[in-house]
Amino acid sequence: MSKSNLPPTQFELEISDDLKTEEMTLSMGPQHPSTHGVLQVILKTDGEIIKSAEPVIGYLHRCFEKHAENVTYHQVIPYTDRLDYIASMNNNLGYAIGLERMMNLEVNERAEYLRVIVAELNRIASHLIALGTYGLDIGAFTPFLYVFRDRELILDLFEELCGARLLYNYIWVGGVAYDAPQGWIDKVKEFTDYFEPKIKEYNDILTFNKIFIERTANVGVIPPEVGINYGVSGPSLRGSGVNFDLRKDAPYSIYDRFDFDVCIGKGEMGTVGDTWDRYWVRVAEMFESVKIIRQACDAIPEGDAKETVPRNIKVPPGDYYMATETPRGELGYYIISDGGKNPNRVKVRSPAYSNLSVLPAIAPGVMIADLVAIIGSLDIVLGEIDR
Amino acid sequence: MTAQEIYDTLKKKFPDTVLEFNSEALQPFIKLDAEKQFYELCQFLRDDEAMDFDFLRCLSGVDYGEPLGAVYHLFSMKHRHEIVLKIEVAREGGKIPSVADLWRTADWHEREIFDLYGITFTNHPNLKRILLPDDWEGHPLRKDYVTPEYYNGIPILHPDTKGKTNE
Amino acid sequence: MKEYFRNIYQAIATILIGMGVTLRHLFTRAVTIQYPHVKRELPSRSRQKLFVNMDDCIGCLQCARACPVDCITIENIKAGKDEDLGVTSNGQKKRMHVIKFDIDMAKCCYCADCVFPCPTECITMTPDYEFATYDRGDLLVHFSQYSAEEAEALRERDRKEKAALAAAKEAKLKAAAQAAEKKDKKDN
Amino acid sequence: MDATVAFFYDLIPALSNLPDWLSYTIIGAVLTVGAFLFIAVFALIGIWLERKISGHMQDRLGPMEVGGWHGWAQTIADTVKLLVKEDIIPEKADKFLFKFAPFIMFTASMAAFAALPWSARFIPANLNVGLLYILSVSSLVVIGILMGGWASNNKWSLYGAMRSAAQMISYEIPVALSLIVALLLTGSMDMQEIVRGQAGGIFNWNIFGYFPLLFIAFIIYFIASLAEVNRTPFDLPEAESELVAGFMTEYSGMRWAFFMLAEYANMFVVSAISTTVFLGGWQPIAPFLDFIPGPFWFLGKALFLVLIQMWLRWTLPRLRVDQLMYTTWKVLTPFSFALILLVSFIKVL
Repeated sequence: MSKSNLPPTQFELEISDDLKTEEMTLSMGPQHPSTHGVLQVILKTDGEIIKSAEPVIGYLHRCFEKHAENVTYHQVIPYTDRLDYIASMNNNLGYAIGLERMMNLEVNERAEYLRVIVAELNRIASHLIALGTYGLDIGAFTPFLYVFRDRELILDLFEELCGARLLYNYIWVGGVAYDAPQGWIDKVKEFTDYFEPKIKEYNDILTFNKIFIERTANVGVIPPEVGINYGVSGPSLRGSGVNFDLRKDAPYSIYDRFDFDVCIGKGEMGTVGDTWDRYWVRVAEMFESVKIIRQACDAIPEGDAKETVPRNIKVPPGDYYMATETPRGELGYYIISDGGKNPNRVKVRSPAYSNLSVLPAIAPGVMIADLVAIIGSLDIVLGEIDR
Repeated sequence: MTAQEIYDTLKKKFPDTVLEFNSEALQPFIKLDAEKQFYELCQFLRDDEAMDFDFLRCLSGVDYGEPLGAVYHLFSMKHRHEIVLKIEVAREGGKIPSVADLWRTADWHEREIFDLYGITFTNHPNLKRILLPDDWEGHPLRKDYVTPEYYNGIPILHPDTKGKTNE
Repeated sequence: MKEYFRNIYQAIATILIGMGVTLRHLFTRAVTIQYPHVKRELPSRSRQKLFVNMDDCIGCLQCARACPVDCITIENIKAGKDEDLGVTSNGQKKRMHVIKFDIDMAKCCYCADCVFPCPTECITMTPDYEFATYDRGDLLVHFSQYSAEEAEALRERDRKEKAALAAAKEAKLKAAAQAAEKKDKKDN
Repeated sequence: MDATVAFFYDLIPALSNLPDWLSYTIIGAVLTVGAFLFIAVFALIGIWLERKISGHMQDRLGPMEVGGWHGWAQTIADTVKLLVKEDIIPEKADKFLFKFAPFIMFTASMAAFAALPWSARFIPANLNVGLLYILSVSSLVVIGILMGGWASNNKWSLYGAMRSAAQMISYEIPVALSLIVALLLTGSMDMQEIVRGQAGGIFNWNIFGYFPLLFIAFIIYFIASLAEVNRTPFDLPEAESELVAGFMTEYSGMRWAFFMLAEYANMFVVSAISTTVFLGGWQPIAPFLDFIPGPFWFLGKALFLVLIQMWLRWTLPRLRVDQLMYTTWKVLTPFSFALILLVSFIKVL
């Protein structure tokens, strides 16, 4: 594609002139089983084939940014949990690191390791949901419950660590809220040993199932230029073969110490950048996360994780854009401080927001069933889109 | 390219547009004038081989007190460099040329800024509210925004329900 | 043609593999528990219902200030000079009558931000998660140990004290003003 | 009908003293009520089984509360709930068709029960074109779905209806063709005749005749019949992740329950047909097991196939519409044609 920005279509319809057809407008959502929340997509369809799709968002708007201006820096953290409620740890992390960089704060070594461990565990948990719900969108129900079975174990670990299963409020500015309890690190290791073989089971039942491949390969192809132009990031962009992972490209926390690969889509089952590739990137990333967790568990030092947590957060005036790699892509916090107790502005560049915006470009020409697959493969969380 | 080099190039090419460069800040930024050749500058940033800013990371609206503003965080996938552009516009009737056809990300982000700050983006293909309902009044992220009491007859402010349920 | 038969073969093979997985799981133990009959022991850090040990509360308002959703309401009355309210378990002297300490669990976001700043560790999150009610009002938990009459009496006392204080202050001001006036006159 | 009447006269000799019209009516009524009861009970058990099987396949337990032992009364409780539920008809719906659709579907699937051979002596209607009869009645189901989907005045329902019309009509063809393969062997469309031809143990069943030709025919029939009854991977008319609930979106309460009944009745019917045609019907698995009555074998085999249908449902994802059409026209139909050719060729030899 040249740099003109016409939305590409999958294939053009060939309808003879004398055939009288009529477009149908169809409102998919906000109450629909596979819009992953309260997303509405206004579809113009010709039979089962989609002519145009326009996402309508905002049904879950909770004024995060306005809230953030009215509470103190620390009190924003519980609110960040609620952005992407599937991967709260990663949301905490970006905000905390952003403020730490503004305050020029060193973070305790043990806390850094704990942060990486929980962030990667949460990445696995989030990708598991992505896998499961994607299977559900395609029509396979059973893998959905298998991934929940394994995600539960991660949540159990989190509950033991910080007491919450979903909205953790764990990563604080300057450290973490709780040190790991006795034996927790060993349990994490145990989990990685248990979990790795399970991925093969998902592959058996879903990933390499012929029907699943037929449904997902060559569907919803995002060419890399289009993906970048639309601001797609994370696994959705890597599925298109773009090597862009903030953990490698702009290492934050201590990600530069670990040995892991960036997974990109190679078009093994179809075209590069199709929904299967995006799905497969997530599966492969779980292996990488396991790798990181293992290394972190081996290298974690003793110490007091709360040592460097400041009593009062005083942020010097200025602004900073902190981007981290969450399971969904580049999560950016643009924080402006005026030196006061409350942030002057916290803008969230949510990955799913930009990822979803690519939908009108890739939806035309596919069938309704494929649209469901595309939305599923973008792995959106409406809490984050609507903020 | 470093921010300094980018600034030098831009200053040479668009002397009117580029107002100020700040390399002291944590993330160096270039202040631009929205009214003069802003769109052309963005096009140059995207299409020039040495610049090649193909990824608009973030586009945020800001309320600077008196003026409103927009901040562009650009990134180049090829060269892996980044730059921050800042724009200030008047509080009432502020206009910024839309870059939605350069970076499609800007489409939704500009709509969001229009929605929450009320900055108009000229030449935007579909400038309407995105997060709030279409008939919402006011732009909530402005610092001087006062929350209305009712929206279509629905009370917005939560009645103080301490001790009792809402009857 | 080769492709066609390979597709068919693959379809059948992968379907059989998938069926093998589900068949294996048909005979493995379920991982779920029968909730109301079987209950899981929650870890001690579990963040569920808030509990306040009022014997230790000194009414410092730290928790109320830390709360991001303002679900804690505290009302304090200063203790009189000759009143001894005792000490907390970690030895701090109690200086306040905490006549009102309400937590609205319906608003609570379970972030545990209130737990950390407490100087006497009297506010804690307990692993008790079964507190569903039919009336939202029942989620408002009153922790204060003062009865309504006692609280009202203390409030009355406080009002009187404040009034007395204000009166004294006013009298003092007046006296000062008079003195100044006198001085002015003298100077003139 | 004669065989059935004789069967009943044997059972209750008093009936033969009544005038013919009365005894025939009584027998007919009894059979109808019996079929209805059977469908209802089968649906109850089937839904319960489905829940339990899916539960255990997914590492959970399924319903455990109502009724005590493994929640056996759960579906009964659900039925009671459905019966007392408010009857909602969308305002803009075509009320007559909307009300009528579930019953058409149910009647069509129930009518197929008339020609199922339960044992050597008991078959409600012993038609000499029994198979043809079943095939033609069960294809009426699509009319019920189409009516329901159209009358709901809901776009999702309409999509479901259109999909099901296309799907069922297409899949009639491989169903019929694969049955023809077996018919070539038996040389009769009479259900009892087909079953009798398979006497003498498991290796005389049609499925092993001309091995593996009829085995493949059986597989083709089984796959196509899945599409006939809208089961995964061919559950496109319902497709809950795409079309909400397809043609059933607007239905609730009793009418919805009738759709459900019809679905399970259909599952049983197609399984019963494959049992009859391929798996030896009421014939025992080995001749010395003759003492176990025919209905046991018949039901057992049919239930086994129903279980496989459930197993598949909880394993597989769903196909897309065009892939569904691909499967029928480009895979199943050519294969069954090839089988017919081969079998007739061998027969001629």
